[in-house]
Amino acid sequence: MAVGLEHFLILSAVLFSIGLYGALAKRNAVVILMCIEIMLNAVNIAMVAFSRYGHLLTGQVFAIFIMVVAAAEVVVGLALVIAIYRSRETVDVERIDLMKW
Amino acid sequence: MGVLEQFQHWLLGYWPSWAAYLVPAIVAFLVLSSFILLVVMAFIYIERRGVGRFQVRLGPNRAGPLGILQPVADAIKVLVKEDIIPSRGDRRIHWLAPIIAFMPALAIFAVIPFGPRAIFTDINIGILYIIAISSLGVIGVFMAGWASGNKYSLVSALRTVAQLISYEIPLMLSIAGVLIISGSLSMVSIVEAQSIPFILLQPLGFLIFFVAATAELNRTPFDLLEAESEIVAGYHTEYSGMKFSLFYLAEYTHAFAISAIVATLFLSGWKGPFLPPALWLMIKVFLVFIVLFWARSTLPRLRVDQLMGFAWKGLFPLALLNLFITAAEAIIWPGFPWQLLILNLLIAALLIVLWSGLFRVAGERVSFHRYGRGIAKGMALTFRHLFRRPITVQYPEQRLTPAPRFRGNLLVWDEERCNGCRACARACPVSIIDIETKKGDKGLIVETLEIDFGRCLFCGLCVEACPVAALFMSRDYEQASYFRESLVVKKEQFIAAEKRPSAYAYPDLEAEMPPQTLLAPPKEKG
Amino acid sequence: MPEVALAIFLLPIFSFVVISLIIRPFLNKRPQLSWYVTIASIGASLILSLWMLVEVIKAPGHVLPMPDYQWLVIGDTSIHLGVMADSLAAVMLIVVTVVSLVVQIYSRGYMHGDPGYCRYFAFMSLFTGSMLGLVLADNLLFLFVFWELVGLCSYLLIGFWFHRPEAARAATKAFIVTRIGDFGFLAAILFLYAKTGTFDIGELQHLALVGAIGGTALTWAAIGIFSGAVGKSAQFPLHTWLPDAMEGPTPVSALIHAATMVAAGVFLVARLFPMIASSYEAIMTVAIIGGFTAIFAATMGMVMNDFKRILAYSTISQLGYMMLGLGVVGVGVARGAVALEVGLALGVAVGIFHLFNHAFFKALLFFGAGSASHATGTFDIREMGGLRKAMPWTFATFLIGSLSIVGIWPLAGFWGKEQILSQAWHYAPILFYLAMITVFMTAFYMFRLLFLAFGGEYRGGAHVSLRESPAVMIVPMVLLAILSVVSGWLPISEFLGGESHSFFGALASPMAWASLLLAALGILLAYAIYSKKWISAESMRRRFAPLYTIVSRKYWFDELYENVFVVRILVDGIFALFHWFDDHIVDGMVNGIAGGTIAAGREIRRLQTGQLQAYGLAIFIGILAIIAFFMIFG
Amino acid sequence: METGIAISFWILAAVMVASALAVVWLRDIFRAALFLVLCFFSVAGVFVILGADFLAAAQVLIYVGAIAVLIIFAIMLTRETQRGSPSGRFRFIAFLVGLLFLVTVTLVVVSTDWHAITEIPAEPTTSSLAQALFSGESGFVLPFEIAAVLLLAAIIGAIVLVRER
Repeated sequence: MAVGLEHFLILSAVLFSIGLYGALAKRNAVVILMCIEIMLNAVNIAMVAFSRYGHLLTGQVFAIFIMVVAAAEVVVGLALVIAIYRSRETVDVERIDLMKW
Repeated sequence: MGVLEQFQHWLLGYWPSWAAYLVPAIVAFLVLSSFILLVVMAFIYIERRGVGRFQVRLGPNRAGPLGILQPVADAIKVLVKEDIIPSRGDRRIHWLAPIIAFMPALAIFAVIPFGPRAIFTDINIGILYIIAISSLGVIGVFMAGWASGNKYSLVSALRTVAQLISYEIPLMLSIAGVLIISGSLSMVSIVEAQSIPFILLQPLGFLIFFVAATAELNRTPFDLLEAESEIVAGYHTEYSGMKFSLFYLAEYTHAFAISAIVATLFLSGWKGPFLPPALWLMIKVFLVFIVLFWARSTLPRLRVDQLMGFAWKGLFPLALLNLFITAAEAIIWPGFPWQLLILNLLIAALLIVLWSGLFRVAGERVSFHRYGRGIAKGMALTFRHLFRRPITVQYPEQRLTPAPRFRGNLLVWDEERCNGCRACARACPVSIIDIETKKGDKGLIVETLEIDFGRCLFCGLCVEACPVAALFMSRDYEQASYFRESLVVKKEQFIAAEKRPSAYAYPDLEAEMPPQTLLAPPKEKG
Repeated sequence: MPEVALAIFLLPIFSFVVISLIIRPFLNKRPQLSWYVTIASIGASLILSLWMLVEVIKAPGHVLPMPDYQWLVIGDTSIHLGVMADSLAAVMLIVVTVVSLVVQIYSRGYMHGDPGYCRYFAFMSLFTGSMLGLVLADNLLFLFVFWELVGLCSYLLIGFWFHRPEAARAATKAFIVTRIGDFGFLAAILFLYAKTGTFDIGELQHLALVGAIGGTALTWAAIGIFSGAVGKSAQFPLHTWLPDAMEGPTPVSALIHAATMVAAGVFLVARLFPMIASSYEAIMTVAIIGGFTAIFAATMGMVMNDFKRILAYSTISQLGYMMLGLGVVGVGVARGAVALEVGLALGVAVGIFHLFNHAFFKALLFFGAGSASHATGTFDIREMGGLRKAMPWTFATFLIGSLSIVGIWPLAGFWGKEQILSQAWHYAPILFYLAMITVFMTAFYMFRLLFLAFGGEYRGGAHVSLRESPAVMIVPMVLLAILSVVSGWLPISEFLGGESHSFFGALASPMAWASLLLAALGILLAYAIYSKKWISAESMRRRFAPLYTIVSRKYWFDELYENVFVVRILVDGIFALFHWFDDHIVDGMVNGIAGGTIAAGREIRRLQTGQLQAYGLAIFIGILAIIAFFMIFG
Repeated sequence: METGIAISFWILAAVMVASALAVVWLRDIFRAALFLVLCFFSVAGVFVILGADFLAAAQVLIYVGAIAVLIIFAIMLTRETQRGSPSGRFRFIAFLVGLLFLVTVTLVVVSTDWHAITEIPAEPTTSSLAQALFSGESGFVLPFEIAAVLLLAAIIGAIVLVRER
């Protein structure tokens, strides 16, 4: 069975949904960040697949930018998590709701 | 097209495609592993002997002629050792870690060109592939440190990872200079572009790459992860047996890989007259490796803060400057004429001298005049040691002559002179001398004499207290025992023992003693 | 050469900028620099002013044509800025620059060692620049800007020693009282603009003369403008601020509160004289207020004990004289008793000629006050006395100044006063009699001051050693003394278009003799009471006790303003109403809105759980909803 | 060639989905992070079979070499391993949302007619990618610079955030 664009897109969707579930359901902030990275990777797969099956390199260029943004995001995100951990001794997002009202 | 692809193509004519993909990979893995194993053994042997010579000692020389079978013996020893898994650790990760640490080092060789056509696969992003793959080793270190369930291992892993990440940046930036000149990421094209070896066109880049690569290899002076005095043996403290040997193997494979990369990127790879290309490459690899352990046997270990400061304040800006300068040169002189050699050498010297004066590490200003000269002098000293006679001896066959007043273990007791006055027992601050006498014809006769050397301080007070010169310190240093009881020496043993008195407290003896042989070999004295 | 005219007032402003932005922040260790900068800039202005005077004299009709600049365009109306270089401006420029220069020289000695040295000269420069700009302005808006700037400088300089509560209070008082007048002025400007659509002075005067504006509108506009002049020139009933303004440094009093700024009111009336004189009611008001202020202030001057306050009341009185001079000629013009062209020039000449002379001798008198207090450390004349022997130069110059202000022939004061009196005799006899009484009173209080401060024996504390002031203060005084003698001999009046006078011919008129006689009587009375003590001052005071009380309490004007206007009407009446409105209506609205928002927020904020994942879920449910919407309806 | 790619795809997809599920499933954060590495690695493999060789190397370099290491660092620094990574109170609704999302996207993918070009594009993408990024008229030079500034800002922000006072 030949592999086509749809396969990659559905793979991307599956990966994205898993990441989405994790990001919404897990309580550990680090794990949430990990799941967000999975989502970004899923998007990258879709981008590169479009690039491959559209013969247009723009998709790969986008993937590069997504990687850059992911790196920046994870750096700031983890810095925040560590800063919060230092002051509150927890990374449980259900207990980090100080700013609610 | 590399060897691997050629093999694949040839196989595709006969076998189904999946087999044609799989079989060459397995064959390559096997060939490569055995080759690497050989080279690593040679490395280990050369390093141990070489470091010995640099440090004016012999190095291993017992197993086989000139100790050449020492690595084999080590390997066998390590393989038959018990495999211990800490109970608090994570069994599976503990098991997986050495493999993860070893694989990237092995995978690097897929793109190292051993000759114009001798490369496993000439992928067009070769150097990027190498950087990407070698960053995987970090994960293995992490896993090992974590799975050991040991604080020291974990701290070591964290340290190592911080170090590896920090030094990866100047490493990549210094490679970028090479890439600008060669205009390609492929290892083969990089070698082909080197009509002049890039070490001459990129002296600063080479230096930065070499230093950063040393740090990536965790070799002295950057071997923080196994700072024995602080964190035991680092992340592999809890490893033994096969798994430990895999880490050991990974370390040397990585060293081999890095040496090969240095040779490829800066020393024009397999190029060279007369000899076959693969041989040229191996010669260069070994040269690079020799320089690596030359530095190892000379320089002391850096502190953690110094290590990080050096990477971020020293190498990183210098690598950036080097990149800018190379880019500017690429625009001004696109052909990179040979005149640039001189310019780049001057720039490199100037930048190093200037930059070293600009930044501080651990609150102390780094001065090239102080540290640069110190490093150069140290390297020169160890290099001179290479040609000196080792001052160690073949121990059981040859023995050292200790200093005339050396206080050895086991006292020398002269039964005839002893008058049983017990002055020695009274003088002993820890009361380990047990002496009993009875009346004899011409005075007292010693009935029992027992000294517990397990508690002896070797203070020599008993010798000084003896009024009749019956008690001497000895010149022996070889006594050892598994049992405390055997350290309690009795009268009979004293009588039977070989009489080799030390000149301690007996100046008249000193003149007759032979000169010491440890640090002042007879050759230089005469 | 309009650039030169601009330079006349821009130079001192530039000096202000240099001192305040460069010297004071960076070179505060060498404050003398600020003095040099000030002197250089004002000296340059003086030279330029002299040059301009020469040019104006040469010019036909004594007016130099000056181009104007378009300043800004709002809709269809464009506002032009320009410089008016006529004889009035030229004379005023000379007055301002000469007095200012002399005052700055004097200040070097007077302000020596003051911590606010740089600040002082910065403000003085700004004041001089603004005053020159005020004089040169050809446009009401432009004029008003400088008008307010000189007011600001006056405020800053009265409160120069702001750490003294009296000074701070006096500054505030001066500012607020003059602001009441300025309100009228501003209203008049806006009213005129609404009526005519221009700010240009020449154009407005032209419109008034041809009758394009007239009747009640013109009267109200003229009275509004005059109210500004009343405030600035401290005329009745806004006179209360000027005596208090003496809290500032004496050179400030000499320059601003005697010679120049307070004269700006007179200048304003002169500048707009054709317009104001077109309204009989308005010009009558000017004359009456001037005449009344002259005698009113003189009465208070007779009983004051503070050296500078006496001079301040004398200033008010003299300013009243000037207003009177302007007013009576204007009345003549309005009645048609004198030809329009001649009358308009004559009025300006009469008022400004006295202003010109007054500037010099009043500055001189203030210098004398400063010099005396420099030696004795007080302004209370009861604690002075005998200064004649210790300070001969001060005494001599002060005597010249006193004789000049009293109007003794042939000193400067005589000529201006003579013209005013003769014009009053012609057009408003009642005011003439008031003025004649004022002459007597002036002579009395000036010589009372002279005898008390300089005659007799020293009554102050023994610890003060009386010494003549330094040369840097004496030289300006001598300079001004010379000017006080000769300034009346200059043909300023003719130059402004007024009557000429001959040196001895003035003595031919009986009116001159009458006024001289009255002055002599005043001097004699003062001599009798305060020098020879033939008549006891104490018994006089007891005999006229009610009168004395009224006058020495300054007719209770301060109390009237404070208790009746401020407390009763403003604080208890209008402000209380505003307060109630603020409390109930405005605050009620604000609090209601805020309370409503808070109440709404209290309910809505329950949505904000602070939980990251709740928000994430909401986002994705929203995305799904949007996709579903498009799937179903798209 | 075609079969090889298909086999690789299915293997990589299986590994990828399994490791992603493991990331979400496991309570041991460290193991979850290791599975994340595996997931990243298989994504790199997918890039290889999609002919994006440069991106594959970049994927390994950035995600495995940098991001995963950072995450593991954070795990060690936050020391939350005893508590592990439990699921929160939104797990059911999150599961529903994820499933719905998957269904929606799958429906969209299946029902859309993609004008896909199936022949294999030119292989070495590095230089053409550089062309696409930096070429004069249609390049991404400005976004590239902005990305650089973003990274710098992120680094400085992170340093400021975690600096101990």
